[in-house]
Formats: sequence, C-alpha cells, structure tokens
Amino acid sequence: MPHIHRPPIHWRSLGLSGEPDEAVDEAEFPEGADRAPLAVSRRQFGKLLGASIALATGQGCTGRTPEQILPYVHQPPTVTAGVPTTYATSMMLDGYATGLLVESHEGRPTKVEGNPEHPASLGAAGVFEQAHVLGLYDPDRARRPRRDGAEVGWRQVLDRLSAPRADHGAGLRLLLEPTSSPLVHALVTQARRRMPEMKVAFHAACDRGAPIEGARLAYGRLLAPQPDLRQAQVIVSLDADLLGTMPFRLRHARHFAARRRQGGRLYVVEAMMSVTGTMADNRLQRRSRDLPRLAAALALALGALPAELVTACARVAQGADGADETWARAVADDLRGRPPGTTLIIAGERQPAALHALAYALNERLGNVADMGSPLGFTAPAIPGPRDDGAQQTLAALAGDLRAGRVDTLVTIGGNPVYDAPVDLDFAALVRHVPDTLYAGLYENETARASRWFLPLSHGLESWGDGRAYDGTVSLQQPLIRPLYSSRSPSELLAALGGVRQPDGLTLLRASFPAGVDWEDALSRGFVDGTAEPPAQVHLTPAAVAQAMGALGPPAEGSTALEIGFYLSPTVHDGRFANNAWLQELPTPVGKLTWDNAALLAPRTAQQLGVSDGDRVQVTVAGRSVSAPALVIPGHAAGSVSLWLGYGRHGAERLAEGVGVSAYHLRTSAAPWFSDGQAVKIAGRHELAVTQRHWTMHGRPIALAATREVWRRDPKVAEAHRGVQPSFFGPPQRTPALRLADPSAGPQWAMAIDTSVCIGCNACMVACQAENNVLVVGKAGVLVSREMHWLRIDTYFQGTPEAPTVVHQPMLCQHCEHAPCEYVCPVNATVHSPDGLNEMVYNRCVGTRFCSNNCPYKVRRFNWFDWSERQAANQGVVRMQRNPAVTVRERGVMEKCSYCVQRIRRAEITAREQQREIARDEVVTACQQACPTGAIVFGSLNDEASRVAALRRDPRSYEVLHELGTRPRTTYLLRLDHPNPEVT
Amino acid sequence: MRGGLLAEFADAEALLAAIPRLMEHGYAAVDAFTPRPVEGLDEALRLRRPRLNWFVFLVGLAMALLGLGVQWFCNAWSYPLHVGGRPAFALPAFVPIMFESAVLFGSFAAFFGLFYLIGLPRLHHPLFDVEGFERASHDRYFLAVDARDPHFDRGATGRLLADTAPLRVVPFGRLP
Amino acid sequence: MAGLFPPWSDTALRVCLCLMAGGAVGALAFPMVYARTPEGQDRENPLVQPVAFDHRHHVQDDGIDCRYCHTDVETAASAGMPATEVCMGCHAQIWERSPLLAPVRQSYFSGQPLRWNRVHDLPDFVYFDHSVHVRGGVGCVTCHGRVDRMAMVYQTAPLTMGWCLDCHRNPEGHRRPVDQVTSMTWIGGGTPPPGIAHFHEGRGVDSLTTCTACHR
Amino acid sequence: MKSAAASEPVLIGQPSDAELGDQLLAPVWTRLPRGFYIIMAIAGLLSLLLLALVTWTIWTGIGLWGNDIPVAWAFAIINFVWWIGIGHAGTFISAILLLLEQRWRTSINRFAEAMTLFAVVQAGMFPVLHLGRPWFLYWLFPYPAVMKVWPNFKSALPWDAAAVTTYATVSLLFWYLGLVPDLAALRDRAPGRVRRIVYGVFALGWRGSARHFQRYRIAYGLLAGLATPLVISVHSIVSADFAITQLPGWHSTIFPPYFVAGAIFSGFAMVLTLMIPVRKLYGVGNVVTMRHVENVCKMTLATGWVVIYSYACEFYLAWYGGETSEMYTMFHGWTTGPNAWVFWLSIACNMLVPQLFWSKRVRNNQWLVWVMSLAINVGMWSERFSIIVLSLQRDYLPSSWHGYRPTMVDWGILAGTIGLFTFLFMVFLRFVPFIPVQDMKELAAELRGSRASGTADDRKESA
Repeated sequence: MPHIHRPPIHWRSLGLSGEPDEAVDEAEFPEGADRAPLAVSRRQFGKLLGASIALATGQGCTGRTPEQILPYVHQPPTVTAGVPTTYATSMMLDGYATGLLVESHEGRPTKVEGNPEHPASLGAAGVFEQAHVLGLYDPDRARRPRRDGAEVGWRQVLDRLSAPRADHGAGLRLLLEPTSSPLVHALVTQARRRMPEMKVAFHAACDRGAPIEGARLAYGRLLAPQPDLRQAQVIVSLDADLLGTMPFRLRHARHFAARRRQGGRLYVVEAMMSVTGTMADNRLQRRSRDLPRLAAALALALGALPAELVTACARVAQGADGADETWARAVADDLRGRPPGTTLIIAGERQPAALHALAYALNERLGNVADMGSPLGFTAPAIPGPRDDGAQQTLAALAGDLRAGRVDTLVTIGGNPVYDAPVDLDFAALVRHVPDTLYAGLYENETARASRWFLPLSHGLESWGDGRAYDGTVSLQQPLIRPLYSSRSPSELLAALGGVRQPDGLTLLRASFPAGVDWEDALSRGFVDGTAEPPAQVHLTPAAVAQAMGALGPPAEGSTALEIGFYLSPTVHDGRFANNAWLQELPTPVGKLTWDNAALLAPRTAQQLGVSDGDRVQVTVAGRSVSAPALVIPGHAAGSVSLWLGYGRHGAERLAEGVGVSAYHLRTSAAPWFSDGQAVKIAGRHELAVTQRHWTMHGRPIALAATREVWRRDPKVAEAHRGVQPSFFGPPQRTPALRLADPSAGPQWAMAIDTSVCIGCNACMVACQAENNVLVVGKAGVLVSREMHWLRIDTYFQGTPEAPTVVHQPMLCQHCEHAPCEYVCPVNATVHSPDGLNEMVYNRCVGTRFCSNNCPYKVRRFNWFDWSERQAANQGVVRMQRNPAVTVRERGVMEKCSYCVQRIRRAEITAREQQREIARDEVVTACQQACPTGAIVFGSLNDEASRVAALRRDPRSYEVLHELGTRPRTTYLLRLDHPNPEVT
Repeated sequence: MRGGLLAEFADAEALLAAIPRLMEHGYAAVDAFTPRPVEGLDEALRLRRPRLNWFVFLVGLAMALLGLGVQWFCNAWSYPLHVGGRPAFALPAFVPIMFESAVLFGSFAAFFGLFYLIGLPRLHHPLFDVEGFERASHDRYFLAVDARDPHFDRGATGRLLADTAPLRVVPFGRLP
Repeated sequence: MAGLFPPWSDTALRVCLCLMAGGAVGALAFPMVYARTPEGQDRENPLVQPVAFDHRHHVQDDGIDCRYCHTDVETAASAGMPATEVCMGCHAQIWERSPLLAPVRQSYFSGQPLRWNRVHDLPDFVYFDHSVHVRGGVGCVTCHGRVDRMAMVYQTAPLTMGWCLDCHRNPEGHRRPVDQVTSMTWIGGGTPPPGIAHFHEGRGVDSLTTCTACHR
Repeated sequence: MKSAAASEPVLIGQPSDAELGDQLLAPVWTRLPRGFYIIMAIAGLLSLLLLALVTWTIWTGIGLWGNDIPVAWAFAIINFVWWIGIGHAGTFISAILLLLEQRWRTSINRFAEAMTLFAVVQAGMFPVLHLGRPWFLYWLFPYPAVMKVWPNFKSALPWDAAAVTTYATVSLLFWYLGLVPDLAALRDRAPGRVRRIVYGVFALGWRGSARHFQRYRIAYGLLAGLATPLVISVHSIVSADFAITQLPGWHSTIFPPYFVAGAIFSGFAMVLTLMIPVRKLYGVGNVVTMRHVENVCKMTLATGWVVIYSYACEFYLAWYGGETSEMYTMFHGWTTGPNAWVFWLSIACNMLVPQLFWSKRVRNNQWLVWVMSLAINVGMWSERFSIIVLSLQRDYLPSSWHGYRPTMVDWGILAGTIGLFTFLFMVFLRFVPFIPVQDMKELAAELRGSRASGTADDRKESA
C-alpha cells in the first residue's frame, strides 16, 4: 500500500520561477547528494554532479576532492535518506490509464511498478510503463516555449492561448489525442463554452474505433467490448493481439495465464506473428484481408445463425479454400463442444467493424455475451467514440477545413499528426498553410517544426492529470517531481484556452474531481474505486450485422497481390517512444530486432522476392514507396509484408533520428492497417541489429515443450533434465559449502520460470534494465553482440518455418551451485554466497572474461567500453534515473543478473533490524514483479512451502543443460500446449 | 689467486701435456685458462665436482612446498570462499604452481650458485694486467701457478714451467 | 699494462648490484607498507570545514547525543548530516550573532546548502548501512573514534576492507548494548542485542563475509 | 638425426680457434649491409605502431577489438598462445638437444634461445593487455593486500601467470649464462675501450679458467635439466586455459601434449624463418650449414606429424564421445561455420605443407624451405584461431551464437608484435655473437679429435 503524499514540496519549480532550466538539475542533485544512502555509488554521484555542472555550464565533469556533503537546508517531511518512497500514479497510453506505483529516491523517480489494485495493471507493468521513467529524463525533451524558433516566455504563450476571440472560435481548431480523461473533456467543454464555434478533433495513429463501431453495427450504439479471458476455455483470436498491443493487455495476460494453467486453448489467425500468436495452441497464418473470409467460414461452420447472416457470410466465404474449411470446421466443432458461455471469439482492432460485429454475433450464438462473469461483456466506452458534429470533427474533416482555409489558428496538444497522420491528407503541408499554429508536445518533433508556436508539455510523472482505464475506472496521475524544464501539462494549456490566466494542474484536477469522493484515498491508491462502467444490456440486430458483412462483399480481385500490413511497433509503439533508448534497444518479441524497422515477411515470400535478411526491399502502396531491409519471420503469413509503425523519425529526438523507415508514408486513411501493394528487391543491404540469429535448438533439450496429449502419455518428459547430475564417482555429494541440507541455513534463493505462460512480452527485460542500471550500447554495440541485458528472452521455433510452434525462454544467470564461471576466475571476483547466489563483484573484477567463455548459458555481459561515457543515451539527466542501490559498472568489468541482490540484502537488513527471518515472498525480483503472467517465481528452497520449492517439485520442472551438472538455481517449467488435433 | 707465474701455450695439447709435470711436483694451486672447455682438463687438474645439483634440488623442493603453502593459505585458510562448488583446498589445482615455483627458484639456485662457486662477478683480476692474457678468451692457453702454493718458489717454479715448452713464462700479480 | 678494470671496480659493481636488488625489493614492498600507514589510509588528517564545528564542545560540554544531529543513523543507511534548520534550532537563540556561525545563517536565509567535506569516505562500491550496524550494537566510537575529543573531525579507523573483515568475522567481539551505542566511554557490561548467531542459524558469519554483504 | 644421409657436415672445414673467433665475433663490429638497417627501420616503425595501439586500447578499452559475447577471447589470446608456442623450439633446441648431445644444436642454439626470449616478450604482453582493467594485473599474484582477499588458484590464469613468468626468467638466465664466455671474448677483442668496458661489465669478469668451465658446465646442465620439463609444462598450462573449461571444442584431455607438439612445431618453423636469412646475410654458411637446415626440417616434419595425430584424435574423440554440442562445434561450427576458412587454412598449412619435407631436394632448397616455414607459422596461428574463436562462436545455446570479425586494431597489434619481435632480434644480432663462439671452438676441437680416431659416422660428417 503506497503511502499518501503530495508532490515533494521541497522542489523549486523552475517552470514557474522562469530561470534557466538547466539550473534545475544543479539545484536538484545536491538535495540528493548527501541524503542519498552511502549505498549510492559515489563515483556515480560525482558523475551526477558532473552531469549537472556539464548541463549548467556546458563543460565536462570535474573531479572534486575532498568529496563534499550537501545537507538540506530545510528537511522535507516526506524524505528520509536513502529510504525510497513509493507513490501511486497512472500512465496514459492511447488515452487509457494504467495504474502504477513509482519508486522515488530523494525526489528522483527511478522505478515503475504496476499497481496491484488497479484493474489495468493488477500489479504488472509492461515495457512502456517500465520505460515511462526513462522518458521523464530524456535529455532531448523540449525545455522552453518557442515562437518561430525564438524562445518566448510562458506569459506570452498563455496570453496567446487565453486571448478572447471575436469569431467565437470559428477559425479555431483544437487537435487532441483521443483521451478518456474526464478533466480534459471538462476543460474542452469549458473552452467551447467560451468559444462555441471552436471544433475539436481527436487523432491517434492507432485508431481504436473498430470494436466500438462494430458494437454500433451489432447493437445500435457505441459500446466497448469487455472480454474476460478468465471465463474463456477456448479463445479464437481473429488478428486480435490481446496480450501485446490491445488496451488492458496486462490484465488480459494475467487472466489468459490463469486460464492457460488450467488448460485453455487459444486459436490465433493472423499475418504477422504477434505476442498473442506466439502463445497460440493453434495458429493459422492468413493475410489480414483474408480474415473476414475465414470468420465467415467459421460462422457457416458454427451454423444456427439467422438466415440473413448466413447468406451474407456465404458470400464473403466464397474465396475460402480447403484449409480454411477444415480449420473452420475443426474450430467450430471445438467451440460447439464446449458448454455455452465458456468460449470467446474476438476480432482485432486492425479488422473492419463488420468483422467485429460478426464476432459479437458469433459470441451471442455461443452464449458468450451475458452480464457479469461472461467471457464477453459490453460497457460504454471510456473514450467517447468519434463524432462529426458541431463540436467534434474527424481528422479528415479537419483536413478539409484546413485545406479550405476555414482555419486561422490550429492548436495541437500532444500527438504528432504531421508525422503520423494518413499520408493522403498531406497534413504537413496543410499545417504550414494555417496562419497561426500552436503545438504542445514533449519534444520539438515533426509537428513542432511545422508549427509556429511550440509549447513544451510536462511529462506524465511531472504533472497532474487523470484518465480512465479501459473499463472506465477513473485513475489519477500525480506528479513525483516538479517539472524538470519549463513546461506545462495538457490540462493547464486547455484551461488557458478556456480563459484561465494562472492555470495550475492540481487546482484544475481538484475542481473537476467528483464531490463526495475521498480525494486522499483516491490519491494514495491511484484510482477511484467503483468507477468502472456498468455492463450494458445489449440486443443483437442480425440484419445490421448481415448488411455490414455483405458490404464487405466477396474477396476483391487482385487478392493475389501482395498485402502490406502496418503494425504498432512492440517497442516504440506508434513512434512516441522512438527516443527511448531502453525501448529502441529492446529486441522485438518476434524477430529480436533492435534499433530498426524492417519489412517482415514469410520465408516463402522472401524466396519469391529473392531476398534474405538485410536485403533492401522497396515496398509500394498506391504509388508511394519506402525501402526497408527484409527480415524473415518464421510463421509469418505468406503473400504479405509487414511494417512496424513508429520509425523513420525526423524531429529533435536525437536517438530516434534516422532509425528505420516510416511506414506512415504508405498509410492512407482508407487503409490504415493493411492494403494491397508491391514489394521488390532493390540494390543494397542494411545491417540489422538482431540479438538472436538462430531460431532452432538444433535438437538440443534447451527449451522443452510438449502437447497435452504427449504429456498425458508420458509425464516424465522433463525428468531426465532434472535433479542432481549422476557421476562416475559415487553419489554426487551435496556441496557442504552451500549447506543445502541444513533447513535452518536461512534462505536458499532460487527462481522458477513457467515457459507455459511466458508470453515473451519483454516486460521483465526492461524492468531489469531499470532496476539494475543496465546501460545501453546502441546499434553499433548490438551489431557486434555487446548488448548488456542481464535478462534476455530466447525465442525458439519448432516445426516448419511456415507454421512453427514457439517457446519463449527468459534466459538470465542460472546461479549454478557448481558454477563454471566461478572456478575460472583468477581473482575470486565471482564466487558463491552462502544463500546460493552467484555473486559478481564488480570492484574485484579485472576483466579476463574467462567466466563468460565458461558460462554455458552466455548470460554474462562485459563492459567493453565505459558505456556511461561513450553512449549519449546513458549521459546527462538520464543519470537521475539510476538506482542508487546498484553500482554503475565501470569499464572493463563483467556483469550479470544478481537475482536483484540489492533487494535481498535490503530485506535481510530489515529482517535483522526487526530480529526476524525474511518472510515468504518478501523478496521479489524486478523481473518477477513486472511479469504480467506471473511466469517468474522467486523464493527460498529451504522453505518447503514456498512457491518456488513447489514449482521445483512440479513434474514439468527441468534444468537447462542439466547434463552439464551445473546444478542451476534457476529452473524452468516445460511449456504445455493444447492444440486441437483436428486442425492440420 | 693474487699472484704467481703464468705460462702461455699455443694449443690445448701443449697445455694438457704441461699440467701433469706440475702435479708430479705436488703443486695444487694450479689453474688453466682456455678459450673453450678443454676435454680432460678437469681430470688433469684434479678438480673436485661441487654439489651444486643437490643445492638446486633442495631449493626446488622447498619452493614447491612453499608454493603449496601459499596457495593453501590464500584459498583454504585466510579467506575460504565457495567457488564453483569445489573444495577450498583443491590439491590437483595447486600442482601447476608448485611445479613452476620449483623450477623458477631451482634455476635461480643454479644460476647464482654458479657465480658464488666461481667467485664472480669480479671485474678486476691481476691476470688481466698481464700483457696478452686477453688472448685466453681467443686462441691461447694459459697455465697459472699461485704464489700461495706451498711448493711455490719463483725460480724453481719458473724453471719447471719453462721446461714444459710454453711460448713464454711471465709473473703476474703480487709475488713474494 | 693495466687491465681494463681497476681494483675498485669490483666493489663498485657489487654495490650497484646490491642497490638494484634492494631497489627492486623496495619498490615492491613500499606500497604494501605505505597502505598500512595512517598517511596511506588518510587517517589523523582533520579536514577544514566551512563551519568550525567543534564536536568536543557539543558532545562533551553540551552532552548532545549523536542522534540529535545525525538523525537517520538508526533508520537509514546514511547517518545523515543535519539540515541547516537543525543548527538554527539552537543557534537562532544562542550565539545568534557569532561570526563563526555566519555561514550557517547565510545558508539558512539564502537556502543554499552548507558544503561539508566528507571525512569518512568509503569507496564507491561499498554499501555500508548505518542502521543495521547501530541496531546491531556497533558503537559509533568503534568506527569513528573519540569524536568527542576532536576539534576537527578526522578519520581514526583504517576503513580498509581488511579492517571491516576483522569485525565481520568476529562480530560478537565488537558489539555492545544498544543503549550504549552512542556512548564514547562504554567499556563493557550489559548484554548486546541478539547477534548474527540469531539469524540464519548454522550459517554463522558467512553471511557477513560474503561479497554481496557489502558489494552490490 | 645423424644416421640420416646428410649433404653437409655440421661444420665445414677445420677452422682454428682464432679463425672461428674472428669470424663469429666480427658481426658485432663490422659494418652491415644497408638491407639490414632498412628491415630494422620497418620493424621499428611497426613497434611504434604497437605502442600506439596498446596505449589507445588501454585508454579507451578493449572494445576497440572485435571481441564480443560469446567470442570474449580472440586475437589477444591467439597471439599469446602463438608467440609462446614459437618460444618453445628455442628452449627445446638449447635444452633438450643439449641433454641428447646433438652436435648440430651448437651453432643454432643461441639465436634459437634469443628467439624464445623475444617471442616470450611478445606473448607476455597479451595476458596483461587483454584484461578489461590491466592496471589491476597484480591482483593475480598473492600479495598481502589490505583487502585481505587473494587470487583463486583453481583458475588456470594464475597458473599461466606463474608459468609465463617462470619461463621468461629461466629463458633469460639460460641465454645469459651461455653468453658469458663470449662476452668475455668480446671484452678482450672488441675495438674501442667503451665497448670493451660495457662487454666487460656484462662478462662479470669471466676468465675462462678450468674451474670456471667445470662449474659452468654443471650449472648449464642443471638449467637445461630444469628447462626441459619447464618447456613441456608451460604449454600444457597454456592449454589448460581451454582444457579446464566445459566449452565444446575446448573441453579436451589431449590438449596438453597436443599444444606442446604444436608449439615446438611452430617454433621450428620460426627457427627456419630466422636461420635461413641470417646465414645468408652473415655468410656463416660454413658454421650454420645445410645440415642444420635439413635437421630442423626433419624436426618440423616429425613434430608436424604429432600435430596431425592430435587433430585426428580431437575430431575422433568428439565423434566417439558423441556429445551433441561438441559434435556440432567440431563438425559444423569449425568446418562450415563463420570464419571456417581459417580452419581449412590451418589444415592446409599444418598438415599438407610439411609433407614436402619428405623430399631431400626440398629440404636442400633453402628458399623453398623458407617460404614453407612462413606458411607453417601462418598455419599455426590459424590453428589457434580455430580453437579459440571457432569454438566460442558455437557453444551450447544457439540463441547466443554469434560470429566474430577482427578490427584494424586487432590486425595492427598482431603486426606490431611481429615488428617488435624482429626489431629485438636484430638488435640481438647486432650486439652479441649470435653463434656461441666457445661452443663452436669446442665442437671444432671435438671434430678434430674424433677425426684423429675416425669413427664411422664422423667420417661421414667430414666427407
């Protein structure tokens, strides 16, 4: 339970005092300088100070001896030296809120965790949430308002915004990102009250309208589907990336895992292998545009549907081939075989509304749609659906107005329309023609460069705000730190637009906060309990669905043409995280690509195009083309080329500059997610920084997997890979050193990872990076295989390259009891602790790298350079994110996963002070804490009742490379799939 | 050998022929100087074989044990650590260093032992003052009788040497 | 003729050889010796501080407990340096005009922190936690010496890893009753709090001498 | 060796002490052809390059090299093993052949030893240089630190440290001891007082007395006796750097003998590489005769076959053991994986090239021999590359497999060591007699003697 608090009052806000922003860093560091625990690496703090000086004076670091201590002048009540405090807040992504708990050291937010109470998080935090904190310290963030490139004061800006208009706002347009924030909507209404003629448009690169629109087709009103995976024994995903990109993905992952542990089944039909696709028990590769056909076939196979729907589906299903038929029949049988209300068919946001409508109808057919506790429910959408009326207009309509010159002022808050608006609108040109344009954003990005005014936005961790989770739960966003730079929050700007002269986030939020709700309680928990939307009563109108399906018609001709698909990047999303070094260096769940975008295609398609990894491919849609390096993805649908959105940035973001190509150049408003196109091989190669180049296990027992059938027949599959290694020299004696036999020997730490429910989402990787000060090495570094991730996810494919099965295996230090790395270290820099940790002592390491050579798991990472000095991404303000409880490793030393030893020792110290033993589950590793599915379990082997001990006893448990006799403390649980044998 | 008489010969054979004559007369403090090792010279001069090899052996042995001791002290006594689940006192792993220390210090023993035995380094020596002695390292063979030898008598010894048909006989160093 | 080398050259050569040998040995031995001297460990070296704070006066004369200023010593890793307002707590009334305290007042009113010089400076990679030591009955004086007798604070203990180990290997020998922790003069008596033996029975001090106990 | 039909004796003619002395000491003060200085200049420049690159590396970090994870060891260790291997032939010739009383060793043992010495100097750099934090090298040695922590003697690297230090020291003592009588000769013959004083100091007052020689030979024999097992142990320990791990391609019990053989093999090749130009340059063909060239060729051939046998064993055992990963590493990783061509190069140079030595005509064509010796040097370097890099490229988890590409810095450092080696060697040629004078005089005397009492094989020699 995070404790109640207000933003650390001891921070001077430079934004308000208007003095040069850099001073901020200098003012802030000293407050930590002495107050930080001695734990903090002083060298690191020297660097912090150096960094601040550097920022302030543009000079490099200066060593200071003797080192100085700067106590507070006035001791802030909420801060105790080196005792991190945790605050509840929320992160807004795509307009929806996810509840977070953020750890703060002396007023520096350093680590994000999920809020266990929040419906969208349930305690987990995904990659974007984890990387949120790095975004706060991004050195490329905009620092001051500008007009025509020249700096201006906020006073001027606010005057400009709040200036009254004679035309009642007729010439004024407001362009926002879709948001669920009650505050924002309230402020917009307020602004319109002042300027009734003003129109608002909402735009985001990832258009989430389809499911809601589908509901309007099926039920006559805009409703948001609320799938509940706990209830679904069988899930049929029609291009729906439930676990990867859809809102509520963390919640879905948690529930999916819960169901899968009891043996659910997941069918996935998709073109590009998504995170969800990797978890499918049966995965079918189909181009996105073939999905209506397939869904129709499924509908027909299910039968017992209204006649008009049948005829509509029959038309759509015309193109269906034999494989489709068999699949549809098998799946239909499976679905029909289950009791009503225990299955779920869900369409993806990339698919047309009609398909969603059909999916709803099929769920109705299977009795899945009921009120609470059913696999599929409906609620009013947290984000109001798109409207085109006096108050609101679509982006297209806005573009029309701009073109027609009906707009003299365009105010854009957030987003990056110039970069990601549909290319056919030619938005950049339109914006440039508007007489006056104001853009507020975190960075001076493409849109900023096209606008006259630029207003720096405050980061989510700097500003007050609110939002609603996908189910409508109202969540609060409270700042952990006063703005680092001279910036304002969106609500403050909107308030100014509404005529408020001295907008202040907190005041505004309090004002819009519903009366009768305990503010303190909401603040401390991060959300308002019971504000989730109530389930809506729905009545299907099959005719409408049939009509919509009919409108889709039979597959168009030219369906032999190549399909070009657009996908949200699993690492930089729609491009908003393109400057986040952690995310850029994060290997994509499938493809393991870093620092780049690529034309993803199936082995067969690659063959047809005559390309292999790295060959340049020119992708053309409707006469527009980009050239991207090819990357062959096993299990990708043939006849289709996929591109990730979010790359090819050209703003002020230095890291993002020129990384990959922008798929937005091909993306039209007509076909936002996929369309026909061509791809041809062109001259030239492009080196792709891929972290895993070998997809097969070469028949080695590394990541075990089995189907339930096999498992039932032979539950001893894993047994050969478990237990103590037999030896020629009599029974292997327990290492007396480790005292495993002694039950009272305190904790014996171990980890168990259930690959059955590891969805490969990478949350653990970023969590580890944030917790352990893992530095970034850049593309050049990754190319020569020097990435520093302590925890990586190995993804292995089995079966044919066309239709493989997948196993994700998080690979981190196995903390072997007979560690091969230890006995080869000449200086005892890596040794074993009595509680079973493989300790890496950085300050003793001389860097022979012998340990890495002898590590069969290759989980050790070497500091080939002083990364913190060499890589821009690790320098400057970013250092404020560093975890003071973990040494920042020097050049020339080895490093690796430590089982988050700093957390263990912290717990140990607390326990000693309180004269007790460490409690069960008291120590939680960063990866474990972040994992949405709970695949990672950590605890003590000496505690027979601990979950980790139980999982070790599980028949599925095995040790990787057991035959080497390293006796790892990290064990894995074999992946169990439950494929439908009928599907061939 | 502070002084005495020095006879110079053209070749090793002449030198070898001369030595027995002196030995017959009971001279002991006799030494020969040659540009190369001469076969049979040691026997002729009745040189005793020093015990250098035993010295080297003992030093080597001692140092091997010391090597073992150091390793035991470091890894098993002073700061025993859990390393790869192996015993702190891992004798097999300690053998190589035992061996190397034996060889290293054995060699030192041999090297410095030698110089101790032959009383070097000593840059100056009365013999070097003798005109033409530098050819001892080139192509001439010398025979020297130490003045401290009980039988030494400048006249008699000189004559005796002269009989052995040397190229010449010259005194060197301080003579009584 | 005279030989190449005069008689004295022998002595010269031998002296040279001895010097070379001696030099080599010295070069090896010196740093090892130096690292064990107060100079090598930067002990007994009072640092000039921005404020001439005299522990003798505050501890002996006024009998102020260490924890009055070093507030966090029992709760946090860092003992904590007093905020300026703590000084002003008293010195707003007494010595409020003393020129010696000018920097304190200046800091208090300007809001700029005082810049003390660190005396006990552990290496970067050592994670020392005051609270667990203090609550475990390790006296302030054990590591910081008789601060109450120091006009200007200086380091008395070597603060080398070897020195830490001496205690970590034999904690029982260095502990005292918790209520005596801040006593500068305690010489035995009373029962220390349950020590390391209390935790992780059978593991003894291994958990104190393992590397990650201090290095993370 | 002797029994084999030999074209030339180990010593041509019957030179007198004086003749030998003059001929063999002369190089120290006679003017040398311009070529000598040109080569020396080039070598010197390469040494400067080495200095520069080493400085740069220590300044910025070994990230300047091509190493990665999994290939955490590469050029540095390859060069280390290669150079120290080359050193072995020197000790082998001077120590083992001495104990075996091989006459033909006499005229080549000194520069063989010098070769050893300078090769070890090159090798010795790398264990330091390849560290991430070279300035903490001393942590590998057990000294009383205030930290009270010690090295871990279970690791092969402290063994290495001990072995290399010992090897360097003993080689130096051995070489210097052999040099003392000739330094004395130089003291007495060299033109100019300064030189004579300098040589005199290093001669330590050697007088060539019978006592000196008697004890000298005992000590020299003892050192030889110690150096013999040492030379075996050194490369065995070096091989332990790989053999004690569990990496496929490294984890092998035959490594010690295999490495020793390979070391001597490459060493003899290097002896040829140096010997042939030197005997031409200094016109000492009468002392270093084709007989020597031939014998070294034969030694190379013999050791070459031990190497071939070791290769066979390595692959056979991998196959016989049948461990999946090792099978893959040896039979796919090495032969077809990234950089596999280096492996095939080593096969060609180490297995095929030496076979030409079967032919007497080849053995007597010294320039052909010289080219072949270069090939073998390359081949042995490639072998170390294969063992180290090709194995690391393909270990247990395919997910972490990665190739390896050296950088220009890697190449520069390799070239630099070759330069420095050449430079030191030429300095040696310039300042001390590279053929042991007093030994040659002894040999000449022996030959004279045995000619008097003409035994069968000696007649053949003088024929």
